[in-house]
Amino acid sequence: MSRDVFTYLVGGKAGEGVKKAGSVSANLFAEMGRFAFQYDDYQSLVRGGHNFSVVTTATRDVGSHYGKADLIVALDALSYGKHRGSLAPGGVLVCDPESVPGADAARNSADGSAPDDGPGTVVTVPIRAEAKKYPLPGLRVGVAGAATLCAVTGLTADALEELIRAEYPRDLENNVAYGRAIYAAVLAATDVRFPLERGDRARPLLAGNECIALGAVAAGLDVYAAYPMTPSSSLLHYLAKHDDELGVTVMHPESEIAVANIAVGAASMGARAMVGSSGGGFALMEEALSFAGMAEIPLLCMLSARSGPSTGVPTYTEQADLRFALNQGHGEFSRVVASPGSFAEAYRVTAELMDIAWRFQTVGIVLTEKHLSECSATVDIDVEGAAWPEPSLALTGAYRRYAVTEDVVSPMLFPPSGELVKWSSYEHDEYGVTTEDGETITLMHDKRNRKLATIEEHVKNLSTVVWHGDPDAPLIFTYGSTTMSVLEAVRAGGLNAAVVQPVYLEPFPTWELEGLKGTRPVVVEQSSTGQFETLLREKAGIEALASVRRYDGRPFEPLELARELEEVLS
Amino acid sequence: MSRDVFTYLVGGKAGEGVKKAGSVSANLFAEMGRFAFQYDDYQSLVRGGHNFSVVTTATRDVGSHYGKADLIVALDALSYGKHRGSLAPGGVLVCDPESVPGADAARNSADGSAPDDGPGTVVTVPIRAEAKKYPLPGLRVGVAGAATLCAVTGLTADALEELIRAEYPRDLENNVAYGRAIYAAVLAATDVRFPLERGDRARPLLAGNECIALGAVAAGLDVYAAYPMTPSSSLLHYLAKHDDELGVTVMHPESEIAVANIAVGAASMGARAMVGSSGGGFALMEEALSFAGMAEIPLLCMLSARSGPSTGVPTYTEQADLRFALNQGHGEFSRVVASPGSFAEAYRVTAELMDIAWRFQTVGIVLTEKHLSECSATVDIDVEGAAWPEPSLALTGAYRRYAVTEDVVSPMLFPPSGELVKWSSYEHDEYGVTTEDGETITLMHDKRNRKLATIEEHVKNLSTVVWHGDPDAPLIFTYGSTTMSVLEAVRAGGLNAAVVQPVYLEPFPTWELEGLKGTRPVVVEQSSTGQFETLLREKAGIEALASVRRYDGRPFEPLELARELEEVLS
Amino acid sequence: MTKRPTADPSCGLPAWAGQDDLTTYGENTWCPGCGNFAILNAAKAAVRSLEGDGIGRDRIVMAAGIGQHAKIFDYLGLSGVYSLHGRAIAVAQGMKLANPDLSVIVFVGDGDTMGEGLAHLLFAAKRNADVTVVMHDNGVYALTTGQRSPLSPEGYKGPSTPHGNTEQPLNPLVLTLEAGATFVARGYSGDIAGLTGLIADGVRHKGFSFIDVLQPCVTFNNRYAEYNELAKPMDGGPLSFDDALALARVQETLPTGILYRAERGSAEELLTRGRNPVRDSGCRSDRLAAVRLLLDG
Amino acid sequence: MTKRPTADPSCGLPAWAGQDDLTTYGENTWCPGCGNFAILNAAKAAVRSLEGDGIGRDRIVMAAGIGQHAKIFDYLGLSGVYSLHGRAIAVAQGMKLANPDLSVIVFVGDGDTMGEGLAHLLFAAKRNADVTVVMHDNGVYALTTGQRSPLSPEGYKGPSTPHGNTEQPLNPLVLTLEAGATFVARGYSGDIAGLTGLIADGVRHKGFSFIDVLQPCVTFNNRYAEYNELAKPMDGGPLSFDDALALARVQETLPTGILYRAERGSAEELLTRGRNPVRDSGCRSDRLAAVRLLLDG
Ligand SMILES: Cc1ncc(C[n+]2csc(CCOP(=O)(O)OP(=O)(O)O)c2C)c(N)n1
Ligand SMILES: Cc1ncc(C[n+]2csc(CCOP(=O)(O)OP(=O)(O)O)c2C)c(N)n1
Ligand code: SF4
Ligand code: SF4
Ligand SMILES: [Mg+2]
Ligand SMILES: [Mg+2]
Repeated sequence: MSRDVFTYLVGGKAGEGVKKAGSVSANLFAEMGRFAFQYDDYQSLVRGGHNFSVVTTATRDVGSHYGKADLIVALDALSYGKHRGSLAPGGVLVCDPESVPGADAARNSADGSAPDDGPGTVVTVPIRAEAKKYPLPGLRVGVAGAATLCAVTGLTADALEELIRAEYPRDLENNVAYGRAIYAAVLAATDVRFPLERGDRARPLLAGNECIALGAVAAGLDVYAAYPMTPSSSLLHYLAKHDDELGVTVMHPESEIAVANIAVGAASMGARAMVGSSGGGFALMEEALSFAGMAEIPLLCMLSARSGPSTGVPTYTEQADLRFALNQGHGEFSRVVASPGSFAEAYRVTAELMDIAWRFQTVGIVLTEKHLSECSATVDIDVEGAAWPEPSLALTGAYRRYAVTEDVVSPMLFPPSGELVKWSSYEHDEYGVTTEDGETITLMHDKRNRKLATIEEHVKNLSTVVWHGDPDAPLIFTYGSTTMSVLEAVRAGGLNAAVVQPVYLEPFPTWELEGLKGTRPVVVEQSSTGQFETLLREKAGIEALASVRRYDGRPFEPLELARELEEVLS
Repeated sequence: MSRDVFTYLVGGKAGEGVKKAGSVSANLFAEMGRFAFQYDDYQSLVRGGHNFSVVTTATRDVGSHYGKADLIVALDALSYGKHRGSLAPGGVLVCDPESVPGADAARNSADGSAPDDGPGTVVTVPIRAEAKKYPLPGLRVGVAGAATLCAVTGLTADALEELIRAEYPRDLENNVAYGRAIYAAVLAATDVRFPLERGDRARPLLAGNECIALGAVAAGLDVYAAYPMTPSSSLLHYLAKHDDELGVTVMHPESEIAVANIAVGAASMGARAMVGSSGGGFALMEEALSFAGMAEIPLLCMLSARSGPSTGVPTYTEQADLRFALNQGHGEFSRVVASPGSFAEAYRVTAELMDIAWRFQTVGIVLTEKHLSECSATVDIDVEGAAWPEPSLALTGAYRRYAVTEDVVSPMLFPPSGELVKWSSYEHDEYGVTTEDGETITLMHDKRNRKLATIEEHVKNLSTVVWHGDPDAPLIFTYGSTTMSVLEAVRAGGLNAAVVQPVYLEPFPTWELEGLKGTRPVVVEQSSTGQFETLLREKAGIEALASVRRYDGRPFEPLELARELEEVLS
Repeated sequence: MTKRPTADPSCGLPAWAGQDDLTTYGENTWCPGCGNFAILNAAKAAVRSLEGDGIGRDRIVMAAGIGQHAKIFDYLGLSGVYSLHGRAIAVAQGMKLANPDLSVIVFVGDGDTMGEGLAHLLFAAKRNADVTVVMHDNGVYALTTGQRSPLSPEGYKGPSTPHGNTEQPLNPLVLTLEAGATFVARGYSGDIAGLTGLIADGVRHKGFSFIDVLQPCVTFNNRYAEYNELAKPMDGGPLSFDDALALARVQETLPTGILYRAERGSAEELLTRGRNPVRDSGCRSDRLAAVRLLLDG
Repeated sequence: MTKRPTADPSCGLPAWAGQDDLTTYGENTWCPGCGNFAILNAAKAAVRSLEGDGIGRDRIVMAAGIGQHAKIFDYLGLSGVYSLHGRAIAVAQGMKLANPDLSVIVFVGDGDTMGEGLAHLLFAAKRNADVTVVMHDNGVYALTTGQRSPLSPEGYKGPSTPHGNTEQPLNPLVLTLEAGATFVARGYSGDIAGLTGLIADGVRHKGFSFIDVLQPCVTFNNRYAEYNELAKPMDGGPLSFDDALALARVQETLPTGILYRAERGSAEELLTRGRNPVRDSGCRSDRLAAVRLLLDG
C-alpha cells in the first residue's frame, strides 16, 4: 500500500533510545530525498516512563507529524496501551509478546484489522527476547525500530545493515545480527508493506534550535551564553558541541542573570552575543534587557516557551509567553520580537534579529516554542539569504558614545580605540556620563524613542507577515510553530483557506494588515487566554470569528485541526 | 498679602536638612488646619549637590506643589541661582549674603520687585554667619527656614520657639537662640507678610508610601520583605520602624529574588505577605510572580516607578512601567493591577488589593510612582473603609489544595492542619502533585482562567474609574500620581474639564468606559511613549485628541499644565 | 503520568496515600538504582523518628527546588511548597518566618542550590535560618540531562561542556561553614540509617542545618563504587570549627556524620522577637487601631 | 548635575577631560572626606603605573555596579560599562571573554557584590576569571541611605534594621579564598600608595583578583579612627593558603597587602582555548561556510 503521507511511531521507556529511533527513521527518509517531520513526546524524567517519537514523511513538504500512524513499534506495554488506538486503518503495530501478553497474532483477523481494538494489524515480534541474546539488551531495542521500518517499507536487509552501520556503530556486529533477526521476524509476521517512493533530493534534517543556532552563526555570532533549561538547552548543547567549527565561544555560567549580564558585557566590547532560555530563566534576564535598552547595547535573545506558567510542564509546548516577550523589562526602550513559523524561517529570522540588534543597538527576541525548538524536519535553508549585521561604527574622532545624530543611532566603537567609550545603565549625556538634568533626560528619551520609528521603517522591508495560499479564501491567522500545524491541516484537509502569519510581533506589522481591519478570521494558537487573538484585536483591529486553541501541552494534530477548522470556517 | 495658595520653597545642599525644613513647614500648615502638599527634589547623592523642598498650602485641598513660590529660602548660592526665577510676583526670597554675594538689599527696588532678576523681593539675612556662632553650623541652617517662614507669615517668636521645640530638639537651646535671631533679622529685612488663615481641622501629614503601608496593615499585613531601592525604600523604613506598633514582621534579605520567594513562602504558610521595589528590583521578582500565579499563592506587591529604563534617574519620577506591570511573568495567570491617584486612594487601593490577592489567591500589584511614594500631604484617610481579606478557607475534610470547585477558587488551608497541603510551581492535579497529563493540564488552565472572570466581577463593585468634575465637560484622561497634578491644574486654571481616572488597570475597567468609546479626550501621563494612551486605545477604543506628556523626571507644574491643557482643550 | 488517588479511605490511609501513609500516589519516575530513593526513605524514617520526639508530621513542612531531587516533593506525604529552581531555601525561610512553630526541611539539588541559588544558601547560613537543607549531591544537573554542576570536577564532560569542564568545583561544606552554618553534616544515600539520623538531628537543631548528601546518579554520574569505599561514618561527633573545616577539605575519604554544630540565635527568633506572625496576626480592629495610632501620632 | 564638557581640546586634553587626562568632567558628588576619593586616585595612579609597564590605558577597561562606589565610573577616564546593582562582575567577565586582550577592573560595593551579586563574585573566583575586583568596603548601603550591608556587624542600626542587625557579617576575604580566588588582597583608602600597588598588581595578575578596600563612609559608617590604627601594611608578601585564611579571619588588626596569590589557568583562556572572540571573529563568508559544513555534515 503506497501512501501520500506515511507515519511511523516508536514508543518505549526513557533511556531506551526512542528519540534516536525516530531520528534514524527521519534521516532515512531524508536520504531518500523525501520530506520528514519528527515530533518527540517525552516526560520530564530520565529513565522509564513513556516516551514516543513520531515521524511523518511525504514526497512533498510536511509540516507536522500525524496522530494516526501507519507503522507503530511499541517497545513496551505502556506504548502498546497508549498507541494501539493510534494505528491508521491498514497500518501495522509491531510489539513484543513479553511486554504485551495479550497482543498476539490471534488478534489479527484475515483482512488485517483487529476488530476488538480498532483498525490495522497487530503483530508480535520477539524484540526483547532476541535482544537478551546480547549484552546490554535494554540499549539495543531501538535497533528493532529500524529493522521493522526497513522490513515494512520494503527495504532490503543490506540496506538495513548499512543504516545500522551509520547510526548504531557502538557494538556494531551485535547490532547488525540483532537487526537482521528482527527484520526477518517482521517479514515473517506480517504482509503489510508500505513501499516509499524516493523524493527529489536529500535535505538536511535539523531541529528548530539548530536552525536558530545556524542563523545566529550566519549573522556572525561570537559568544553564546546560556543556562540549561528545557526546551532551550539543545541550542546550548549544539553550539557547545560545534563551537570550534562555528567559531563561537560558548559559556554556561551560574545562572540566567549571569548569562544575560555576561552577554551584555561581551556585546559592549564588540562581540555578537546571544542568550537563550525558556520562560523562567528569561524572567530572570529582564533587568538586563532593560539595561541593554538603556545602554543601547545590542543583545540577541532566544525565548523558547513551554507549557506554563512557572515551572509548568517542562517538556511540553505552549504559546503563552507572547505578552511576556513583548513587554519585558521596566521603562521604555526599543525591542524587536519575531517568531518563526518554520524551520527555514527560524534561520532567517534569527539572522535578521542579529542584524537589527546590531544595526539599532537594541534588544532582539526570537520567540519560539518547544514545538519548533525540539521538533526536527527536512529543511531547505537559504544559507546565503541570511542577514549580516551592518552596525554603524565610529570613525575615530572626538567620540561620544551617545551622540545625538541625524541617523538616529550613535555610532559604536570598541576598546582599544584611543577614545573614551562609556556605556551606562543610568540616564546619561552624550558621553555616557550620568545626568539628572531634566533637559538631558528628555533629550535622551527622545533619542532612544526615535529608534522605534527607524526600526519600523527597516522592518517594513522584511517579510513581516507571510501569506500562505489564496488570499481571497477565508482567513486563518496564526503565528509561531503553530503555523506548521495549521498549514499541514489545510493541506491534509484540503481546506479552502488563506493562512496569514505575522512573523514580526514587535513592531507589530499593522501596515501589512491594514486592509484586513474588520475581517473576521479564524485565529489558531496554543494559548488558553488567546494572547495572539488579543494582540490582533488591539493592534490591528481584527476581531476573531472563531478561536481554535489548544493548551494541553501537545501540538495540534493536523487532521483533527482540519476538522475543527472546517467546522468554524463553514 | 493673603493668598489662596501659598508656596514655600527651601533649597540647599544634601545633608543640610532641606527635606526636614520642608516637612516642618508642612506640619505647621497641617496643624493650622490647612491643606499642604510637599514635594522633595533631590539627587542621587548624600552630601552636597542641590536639594530643594517645596510646600504648597491652602485652606482647600491641594494636589501639587507650585512652581512659583511666595517665599523662598535659599541656603546656598546654587539654590539662589536655581530658584531666583521661581519667585512669584510679590514674593520674597531670603538668602545668605555669604553664599550669594551679589544678592544684597541694593537689588531691591522700592516697590519690592528686583527689575534685573524678575519679580519679587530679594533680601539677605546672615543665615550662615549667625549659625557659625554655634557648634555644627551646617546642621543648623534648616532652622533658618522655620524662622523665616514664621516671620513672613506673621507668626510670633513664641510660636517659632514652640515649633523649634517640637521639631529640632537636638541642641535645643542653641536652635532657639539661632531661630530667634534669624526671625528678628527677617522681620527687619522685609515688610512682605503673608498672613495665613487657619483651616478647618488638623489632618495627618503622610507620604504616599506611608499610606500604602497603612493600607496594607489595615488589611492585615503580617510580613513585609524588601530590598532597598528608591523610591520604594521609605515603605521598608516606615514598616521597619513601626513594626511593633503595627504588628508586622519586616525582613531585608540579600536580594529582590530572595524577597519575592520569601514572601511566597510566607504566604503559603498563611502570612499576609507583601513586597515592594522599583523597576529594576521588580524585574528580578518576575519569576516568583509567575510562580505565585501557578501555585495560586496570594502575593501583594508594590511597584514604585522612577525615571527609567534600567537604573535611569533613581530619585525622579516617571510612569514608564505600566506595560511592564501589566505583563509581568511568563505564562498565563491572573493578576490585578491598580494605581492610586491620591494619598487616600493609596490606602484604600492597597487594602483592596490585599483582599483581592487573598480572596482569589492571586498576585496584586499596587503600581505607583516616585511622585506619590515620596511626596507628602495632608490626608483624609477613611480608616474604616479599608477592605479586609475574606479568603476562602477549607473546613477540614479530605483536602485537595487545587480542588476544582463551583466557587472557582479552591479553599486554602495552612499547616499544621492534619491535612496534606501541597503548593506547586509545576502543573499539578487537584492534590498539587505534578502532572504531564494533557487533560489535567487543560483542566487546570481552565480552573485558573475562570478566576479572571470572577475577579472582574468582584472588581466591578469597586471604584475602578474615578470621575472628577462635570461629566459633560471636555474629558481629560489620566492615572496614578499624575491625577493629583491634573486635578490641581484644572482647579488652578479654572478649566472646564472632567478628569477621568482609571484606578484599576488590570482587569481594565472597560465596563465603565463603554459609553466613552469614540470620544476624543486629552490624555495626560508621564511617559515618553504614551503607554497609558495606548492602553486606552487598545482596551477601550478611546483615541486621544491630544497627548500631554512629561518625562524629564519632574512632575507636572499645575499652572504650566493648566496652560497646556487649555490650549489643547480649546 | 500521575494517576488520581485511588486509595480507599476506609483502609485507614488518607485518600492521597500510596504505598504507605508518608508516600503519595505520585508515580515515582527516578531511574532504578538512583540514590534519591534512599533519601526519600531516610526522610520518611526521619519524620517517624521526629514524631517519636513529639514533633508531629503536621508541623513538619517541606520545600523543594527543581530537579530530579525535587521530585521528592511529589512522593513524600508532607505539606509544603514545590518552588523554583534555586529558590527553595528562600521560600523555606519565608515559611519558617511566617510560622516559626513549623519545622522546615528543604530538599535541594547541587545545581539548584550551589549554582542558581548559591546566595540563598549562604545567607541562610549567615543569618542562621532555622531550616534543614538536604542537598541531593549528585554532582550534575540530572533533570536537564547531565550538564556539569558547580560541584563537578574539572574536565567533566557534559552537553554544555563537551570539551570538559574548565572550572574547579566549589566545596559546599567549606562554604556553608564559612558562611556561618551552625549544623553541617555529610550523609550518603548508601547509608539510610545514618542519613535518617542526620535529617532528624538537623531538624532538631535550632538554626541552619546543612546536610550534603552524596547521591549517586546512576545515569550521569554513577559514583556508587567510589562512595561505598570512601563514605564511612566518621568517628565521634561534631568537631571544632577548625577541625570540621579541615575534614571538609579532605577528598581522599568522605566521612559521614555531623561535622560541626554550634548554638546561636536563629534568624526567625531574632527577627520576630518572639512573635509568631501567623498565630499572633492581629484581627481587623487591632489593625485599624494601629493605623489610627500612627495617623494620630 | 553634570555639565557638558568644556575643556578646550587645544590645551591637549580630550574634550571629556576634567582636572586631568584620567578624570572626566563629571561632577563629583561624593561627601567631602569620603574614602572613595582615595580609591579614585589610586585607580588613576595604578593606570599610570600599568602604562609604565606597557599596558596602555586603551586596553584597560572598567565595569561598575550601582552605589556610591560606582560613581567612580563617571569620574575615571577609562572606557567601560556602568552596569547594574550586583552585576558588575558578570558584566566584566563578558567583557573579558569578548576580548581577552583587555584588562578589566571592576569597581563594586560591599552591598552590591556581597549581597545582590554574591554568586557572581564566588563564581568568578571559582573559574578564575581574569578580572580585578576592587570592592569599596564601607560596610553599608550608602547610596540608599545607610541600610546594613552583608558586611555590617550584628547590632548595626540602619533604616531597614532600626532594632539592630540580627545577622552576623560575611567575611569577604575568607569566602573569595575558599571559592578559589588566585589573588586576594586587603587595601585601605587611607593608604593611596599601597592601594595603587594592589590595583596594579591585581591587573598584572593573570586570574581572578579580589581587593577588599576598607573605605570609610564618613556619613553612615565613619571608621577612619579604627582603620588608621588597625590597617597597616602587612610584613612580607603573599602567604600560604592556610596562613592567608588565618589572617583573613583576624579582626583585631587589619593588615593590608596581598594575602594570597596563586597560578591557575584563567577562565577565558580555558574557555576560548586561545581564540579572541572579537579579534578572530569570522567574516561573513567564513560563517556561511561553517553553516554549510554543518548542514552537509
Ligand atoms: C530558572 C530556571 N533555570 C533553569 C531551569 C531548568 N532546570 C531544571 S532542573 C535543573 C538542574 C537540576 O540540577 P540539580 O539541581 O543538581 O538537580 P538534579 O536534577 O541533579 O537532582 C535546571 C537547570 C529551571 N527550571 N529554572
Ligand atoms: C536591583 C537593584 N536593587 C536595588 C537597587 C538600589 N540600590 C542602589 S545602590 C544600592 C546599595 C549600594 O550599596 P553598596 O553596594 O554597598 O554601595 P555604596 O553605596 O555603599 O558604595 C542599592 C540597594 C538597585 N539599583 N538595583
Ligand atoms: S538521572 Fe540520575 S539523579 Fe535523575 S533519577 Fe536518574 S539516577 Fe537519579
Ligand atoms: S555617603 Fe558615605 S560612601 Fe557615600 S559619598 Fe558619602 S561618605 Fe562616601
Ligand atoms: Mg544535581
Ligand atoms: Mg557599601
